[in-house]
Amino acid sequence: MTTTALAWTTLLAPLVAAALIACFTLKHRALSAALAVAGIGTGLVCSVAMAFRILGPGDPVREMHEFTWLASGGVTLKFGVLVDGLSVLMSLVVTGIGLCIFVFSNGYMKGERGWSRYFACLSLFAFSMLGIVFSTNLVETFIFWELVGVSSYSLIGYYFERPSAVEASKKAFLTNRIGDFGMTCGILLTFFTLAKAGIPGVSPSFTFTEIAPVFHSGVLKPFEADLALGAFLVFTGAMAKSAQVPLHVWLPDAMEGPTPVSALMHAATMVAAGVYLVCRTYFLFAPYEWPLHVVAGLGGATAFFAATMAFTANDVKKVLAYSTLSQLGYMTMALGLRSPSAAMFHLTTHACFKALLFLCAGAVIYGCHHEQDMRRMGGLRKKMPVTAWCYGIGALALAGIAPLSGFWSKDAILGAASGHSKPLYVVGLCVAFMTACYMGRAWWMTFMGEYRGGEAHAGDAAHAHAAPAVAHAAPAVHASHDPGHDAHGHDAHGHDAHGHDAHGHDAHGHDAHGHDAHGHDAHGHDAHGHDDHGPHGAHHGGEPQEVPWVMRGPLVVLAALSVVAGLLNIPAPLAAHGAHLEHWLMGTAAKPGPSWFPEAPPEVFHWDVAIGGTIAALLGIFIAWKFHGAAKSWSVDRFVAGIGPVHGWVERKWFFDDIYLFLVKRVQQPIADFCGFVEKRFLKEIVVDGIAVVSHWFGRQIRLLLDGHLHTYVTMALIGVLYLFVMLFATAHAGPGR
Amino acid sequence: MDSSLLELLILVPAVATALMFFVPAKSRALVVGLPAVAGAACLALSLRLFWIASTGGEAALAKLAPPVTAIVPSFGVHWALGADGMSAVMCVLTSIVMLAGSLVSIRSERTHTGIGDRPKVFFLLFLGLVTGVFGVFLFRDLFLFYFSYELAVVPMYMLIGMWGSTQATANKDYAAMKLTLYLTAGALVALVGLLALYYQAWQINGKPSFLLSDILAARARFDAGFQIWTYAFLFIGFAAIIPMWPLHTWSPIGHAAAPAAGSMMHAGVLMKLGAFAVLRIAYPTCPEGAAHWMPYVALLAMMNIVYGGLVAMAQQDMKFVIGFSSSSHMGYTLLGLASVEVIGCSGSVFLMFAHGVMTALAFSLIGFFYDQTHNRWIPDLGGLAHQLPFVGTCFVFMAMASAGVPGFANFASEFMVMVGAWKAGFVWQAVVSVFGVVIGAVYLLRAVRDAFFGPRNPRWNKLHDAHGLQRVPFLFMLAVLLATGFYPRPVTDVIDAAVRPIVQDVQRTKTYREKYPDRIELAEAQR
Amino acid sequence: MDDASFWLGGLTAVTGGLMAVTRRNAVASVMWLVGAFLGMSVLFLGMDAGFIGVIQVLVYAGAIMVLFLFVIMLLKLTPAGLARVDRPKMTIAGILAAGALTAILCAVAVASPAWTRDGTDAAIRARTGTLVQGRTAAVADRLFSDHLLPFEITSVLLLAAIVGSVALTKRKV
Amino acid sequence: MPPVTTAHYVMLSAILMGVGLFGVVTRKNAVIVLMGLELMLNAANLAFVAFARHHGNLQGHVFTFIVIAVAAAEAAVALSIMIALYRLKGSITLDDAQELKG
Repeated sequence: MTTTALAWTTLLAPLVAAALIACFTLKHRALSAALAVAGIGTGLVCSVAMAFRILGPGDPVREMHEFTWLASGGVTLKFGVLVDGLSVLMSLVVTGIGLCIFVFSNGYMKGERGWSRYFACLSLFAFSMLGIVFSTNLVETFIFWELVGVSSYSLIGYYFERPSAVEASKKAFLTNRIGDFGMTCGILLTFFTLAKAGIPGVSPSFTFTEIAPVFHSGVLKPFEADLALGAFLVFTGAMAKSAQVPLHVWLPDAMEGPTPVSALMHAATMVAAGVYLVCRTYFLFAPYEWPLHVVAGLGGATAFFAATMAFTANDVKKVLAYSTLSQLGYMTMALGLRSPSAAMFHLTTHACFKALLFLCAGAVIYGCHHEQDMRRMGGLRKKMPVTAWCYGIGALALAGIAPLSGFWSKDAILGAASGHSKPLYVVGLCVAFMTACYMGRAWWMTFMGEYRGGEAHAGDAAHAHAAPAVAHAAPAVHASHDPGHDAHGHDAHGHDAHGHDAHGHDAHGHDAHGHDAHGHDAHGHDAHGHDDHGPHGAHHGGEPQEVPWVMRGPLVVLAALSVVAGLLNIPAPLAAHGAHLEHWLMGTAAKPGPSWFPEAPPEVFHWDVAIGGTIAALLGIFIAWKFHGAAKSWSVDRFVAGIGPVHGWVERKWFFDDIYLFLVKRVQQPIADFCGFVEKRFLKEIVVDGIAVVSHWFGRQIRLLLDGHLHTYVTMALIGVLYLFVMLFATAHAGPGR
Repeated sequence: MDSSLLELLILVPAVATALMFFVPAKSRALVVGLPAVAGAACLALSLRLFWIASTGGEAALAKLAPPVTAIVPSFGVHWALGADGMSAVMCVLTSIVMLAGSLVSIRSERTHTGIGDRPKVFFLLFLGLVTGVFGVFLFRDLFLFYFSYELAVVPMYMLIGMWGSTQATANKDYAAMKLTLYLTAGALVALVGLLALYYQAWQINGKPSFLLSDILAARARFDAGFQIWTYAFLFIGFAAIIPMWPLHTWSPIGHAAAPAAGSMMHAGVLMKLGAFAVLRIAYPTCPEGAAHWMPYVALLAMMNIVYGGLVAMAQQDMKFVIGFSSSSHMGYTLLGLASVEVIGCSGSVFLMFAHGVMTALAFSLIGFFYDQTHNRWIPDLGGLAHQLPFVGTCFVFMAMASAGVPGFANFASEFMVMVGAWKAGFVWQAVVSVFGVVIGAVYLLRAVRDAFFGPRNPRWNKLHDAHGLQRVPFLFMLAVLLATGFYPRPVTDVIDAAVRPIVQDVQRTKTYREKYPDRIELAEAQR
Repeated sequence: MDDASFWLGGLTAVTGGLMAVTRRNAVASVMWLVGAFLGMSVLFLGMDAGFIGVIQVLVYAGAIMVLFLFVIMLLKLTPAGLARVDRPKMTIAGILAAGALTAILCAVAVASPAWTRDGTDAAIRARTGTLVQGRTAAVADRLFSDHLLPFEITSVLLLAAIVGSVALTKRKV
Repeated sequence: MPPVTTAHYVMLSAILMGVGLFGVVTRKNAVIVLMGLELMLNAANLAFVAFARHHGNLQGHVFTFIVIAVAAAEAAVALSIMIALYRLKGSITLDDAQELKG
C-alpha cells in the first residue's frame, strides 16, 4: 500500500464503520461496538505504518493525493490526503487515544439506550477529525471542521432527554458556528487576495502545498493588511474549536456528554483541532506580526482565566474541563510565540494525560454510580486503587512534574515564552502553579480522606422536588436484561431503592419496576452533573467500586503513555540527537519546499525555565495539600473571604456566560422579534393586507353598481353601446378614410 | 428512446394526468400508484437525461432536441423542446419530489388532515402541476413556457384551498388566495417582459415568433435601454416566485397551509421556477439588464438571507420556521444569480436542487407527525424523538442539511454562492451570507431542540414512528442529499457547463465591463 | 321600394310596438305586438321578401305570440307586477340612452349618402343589376347550399331549446 | 314626399329598436321585457332585409330566417325560465330575482 492509500484507509475506516452501524447494526450492540473499535483500530494500524514510513531518521517526506471535488468558474475545490510529520503525529494521537476511549466506552456505556447511536457518532467524529488531520487544503479542512462540530453536537446532546445536555450541544454548535463564520471569511479573503495578487505561475488555490511557498516569497507585500486579517479570521475558527477566550464558553457545558466523549473530544483531540489548524496553516501567520500577538495574548488569557475557574468547580469533570481550557491556552500561547512545534508537543502529551484524567473521572463516576460531585467523594484511593494511581500519574503529568510527559512539553512552551515575551512567561508560570494547585485539590477531594458519599445530607426533602420525575419515565430496564452486567458486580453493591426514595419517586410506581436497583444507567441524568446543584439528596446507592477491566485497560495504557510521551521531544543537551518531534515537524517541508514553520533555533533545554516551572508546580501541590490534604491546616473559607469579590467573579466564570446570555436574550432575540413584528404587523398586515383592503374597498364600491336589477344592467350596457357608437362615428368621421 | 426523451418527459406526467381522470376514485391503490409510477418513470427519464448530460456534455443534450414545429404559425408558437444541464438537474429534482410526494401521501389514508378525502382530485391537480413544471424546464418557446408556468402555478390554489390546514395561524383560504394572487401577478409582470421581447424580436426578425432561439437571434439589435427595462419586468415577475424580499410574504404561509405533498411540491420545486426562468430567459435575452440590475439584487438577497432567518427565529409554528428558512435560503440563490459569476450561478442552480430535496424532506417529515399530532406549534411539541426516533433522526439530518453542514448538498452549493459573491466583489454581501449560516443554525437547532429533544412527553405516547415502506421516501431524499453532498462534482459539472455560456454572455456586455473594471479573472477549470 | 307599404307597415309596426310596451294589460300588449308584427310583415312584403314576410306571420305573430299568451294566462299576472319600474333615475337614464341611440342611428342613416342617394330602387338596380326577390325557392336555394351548416345547427339549437324548456318547467318529481 | 330609400328602412329599424329598448328599460314584468326584446330582434331583421335588397343578394334573408328560428328558441326557453321563476318566487317581477347581485 502506498502511504496515501494508508492515509485514505485511516480516514475512511471510521466512516465505513459509522455507516455500517447506522445502516445495519443499530439493534446489535456487540456488533456496533466491534465495528467502531475495528474502524478506529484500522486507523491506528495504518497510522503506525505511516509513521514508520514518514518519520525516519532521515529527511521527512511529504506525500499527497488529491482529486477534484467540485470545480466551477475557475475555482477548484479539491479533496485529498496530505501525509507528513504533522499529520501523522496528529493521526497517531487521534486514533491512539481514540482507540483507548472506544474500548473504555464499552464498559462505561453499558446499558445505555442509544448504544449503537453512540458508537456511530463516535466513529463519525473520528472520521471528521481525521479529515482535518489529513486535509490538503483550506476548504477540505473547513468541511471536516464543520463535521467535527456536528459530531460533537450529536455526542454532547447524547442524552437528548436531558434539557441541559441539549442546551449544551446547541451552545457548542453555535459557538463553533461563530468561529466557522470567521474562518469561512478568512479562507475566502485569503483566496481572493491571492487571486487579486495574481502571482505569475501560481493559480489561485486553496491547497496548502501550492500557496505556502507564495507566502514565503515576499511578493505579497502590497496585500499584507488583507492577508494578516485573513490569517486572524482563520484563527477565529481555531478560537472556537480550541475554546479560546472569548469563544470558550461551550467547553465546560460540553461536559454534559458521556464522559468518554468528554475525554475524546473535549479534552484530547477535537479541541486540539484549533491548535492543529494553526500549525497546519502556520505559513498564513508567520509573515505577520499582529495576528500572532493576538493569538499569544488570547492564549495567555485563556490559560489564566480558565485556571482560576478550575478552582471553583466541584464537578469532577468540570475541573478537568477548565484545566483543558487552560492547557489549550498554553498551546495557543505557544503558537503565538512562534513555536508551533512546542504547541504540537504539548498537544500530544496533553492528549495522553488529559484523556487519561477524563477516563479516570469517568471511572470514578461509574464507580460512584453516576455521582459527579467531588464534595461527596473522597477516599476513593482505597476503593478504586488502579483508577487512583492512573489519576495520580495523569495529575502529576498535567502539573508538569519531571520526568512525566507534561513536564517536557510545558517546559518547551515556557522556554519559548521566556525567550519571546516576559509577561507571558509570568502568566505561564502562574498557570503552572495554579494547574498543580487545582489538580492537587481535585486529587485530595476525590481520592484521599474519607468517603463522603454515604452520608445523608440536609435538605433531602427540598431536593426531592427538584429532581424531575421525568428521569424515571425513561425505562430503567436495560441493565437487568443485560447478561454481562452481573459480572461487573453491580448487584453485589446493591443499588438499593432507598436512594430513589430520597428523591421522592415513590409515587411514580417504582415498586412496579421491581428492579430499580439497576436503574443507575437510565435514571437521574437530570439530577446530577451540575456543580451548582447543591448537595444531592442522596447518592445513587451503594459503595464505590473499581471498574471492570474493559475500562481499566485503557487507563493503564494511557497512564503509560503519559509517562513516556515526553520522550518524543527531549531537547538537545539531554538527548543525543534531541528534539525528534521538532525535527519531524520542522523538517516537514525541508525537502519539498520552503518550510511552513518559521525558522527557529532548535529547542534546547533551559535549566532556569525547568527549575522555575518545577518550583511553581511543587508550590502549587504544597498549597493544595495545605488546603485540602490530610492536614487541612489552611481554611478554604478564610481564603475565599480574604480575596473578596474576586471569588464571586470566578464563580460567575468571569461573566462570560452572562454576557452571552445577555447578547442572546436581550440583543439577538429582540432583533428577531422585531423582524417578526415587521413581517407580521408591517409587511403582512399593513402593506400586503393593506393593498388587499384597498382593492377590496374598490371592489365593494363597484359592486354597488351591480345591484341585482336587470334594468340597471341594461342601462349600463346601453350606455356602453352608446359610447362605442359615439367613438366609432367620431373617429370614422375624423379620420381621412370614409 | 433517447431521441424522444424530452417529449416523453413532458408526456409522461401529461398522460398520467389524463389517465387520472379515468381512475376509479374508490381505488386507493390506483389513485396513489399512478402518480408514484409516473414519478418513477419521470425519475428514470430524468436520470437518463442527466446521464447524457454528464457523459456527453451540452453537445449531446443539444442533439436530443426534437425538430421545431410550428403550432400556431400566425403567432409564431412553436413546439420546441430543449434541455441543458440546468434543466436536466431540475428535472431530476422534480422527479424526486414527485415520487417522494406521492409515496408520502400513501400514508395519509388513515387520517383526515392529509389528503384523506378526494385523493383522486388531489393527484389530478398534483400531476397537472408537475406537467407544468416539466414544461417550464423543457420548453424553448416563450408561449409554451409561459403556459406551463401558469399551469404549474394555478393548481396550487386548489391544492391549498381544498386540502389545506385550517389552523388560525395559517388559514388555507387566505394562504391560497395570497399565493395565487402573488404568483399570477408576478407572472403578469413577467408577461409584459416576454411580450416586449416578442414584439421587439418581431420587428427585428420581420416575423412573429415565440421561439427563444429567434429572440436570441435578434438580441444583438436590442439596445441597452430596452434590455434594462425588459429585464426589470422579467426579473420582478420571476422574483415573486423565488421569492425575493419583499415579495416573499405569500411563501411561508403558503407552505404552512398546504398539505404535505403540496408543500413539498411547492417549496421543493415551484419556488425554483423563478430562478430557473431568470437564468433561462432573462439572462440570455437581456444580458445588459442583468449586468445593470444585479448589484441591487445582491442587496435584496442579503435582506432575504438575514431577514428571513431572523423572522424564522421568531416563529413558533414548525412549518413557518421552515417556510421562512426557505425564503432565507432562496436568498442564497438570489445572491448567486446576482453575482453574475459562473460559480455563483452554478451554486444557485445547485442550491435549488439541494434546497428542493431538503425542503421536501422537511415538509414530508412535518407532515408525518402533524398527521398524528394535529399540532405543529413548537412549544406544544417536545420530546418527540422518544416516540419517533426514526423521524426525529431524519429531522435532525434535515436540520443539519438546512444549516449548511458539509456532507449535504446544501453546504457545497451555499459555499459556491459565497465564493461567487466574493469573487464578484460583493464582499459584504458574502460576509453577511456567511453569517446567515449562523442564523440558520440558531433557529434550526432551536426548532429541533424544542420539538424533538427534551424529556418524553406522555401526550404523544400514541404516535407511531415510520416503519417499513413508510421510511422509503425519507431515506430516499436523505440519500440524495448525502450522495450529492459527499461528491457534488458530477452534478456541478453538468450545471457548470450549462451556466457558463449564459453567464459569460452577461460578462461580455458593455454594462458589465463598466461596472466591474477590476474583475478578478480566474483560470477556467481544466476538465 | 314600395312607398305605400313602407308608410303603412312602418306606421303599424311603430304604433303596435309603442302600444305593446306601454299597456298595463299583458294580453293587450300581446295583441298590440301581434299588430306590430303584422306591420313588419307588410314591410317585408313591400321589399319583395315574400318568404320572410310569411314566416314572420306564421312564426312570430302565430306561434311565438300564442306561446306568450299561454304563459300570461298561466301566470296570473297582477297589476302590481305589471307596473313600470319604480326607480325613476335609472328609468330616465335608460330612456335617454335608448333615445340617444335611436337618434344616432337615424342621424347616421340620414347622413350617409350611400343609403339615401344610392338607396332608391333605381339606384339599387343600376348598381347591382337586379332587385332581389325573396321568394321561397330563392331563399331555399341559398339556405341549402351556402348556409346549410348554420341551418342544420339551427335545428340543433331548436332541439336544445325544446329539451331546455322541458327540463326547466318540469316539476320536480 | 321623397322616394323611400334604404335609409328609411334603417331609420325605421332604429326607431323600432328604440321602442323595444324603451319597453325593456321601463317595464318590470319579465314578459313585457321579453316582448321588447322580440321587437328589437324584429328591428334587426328589418335592417337585414333592407340591406339584402340594398346589396342585391339574399344573405340577409337567410340571416333573418335564422334569427327568427333563434328568436323562437329564445322565446321558448325564456318563457320556461319565467315559469320556473314564477314557481320559485310567486311573481315574475324582475326586481325580485336578484340572487346573483354583486
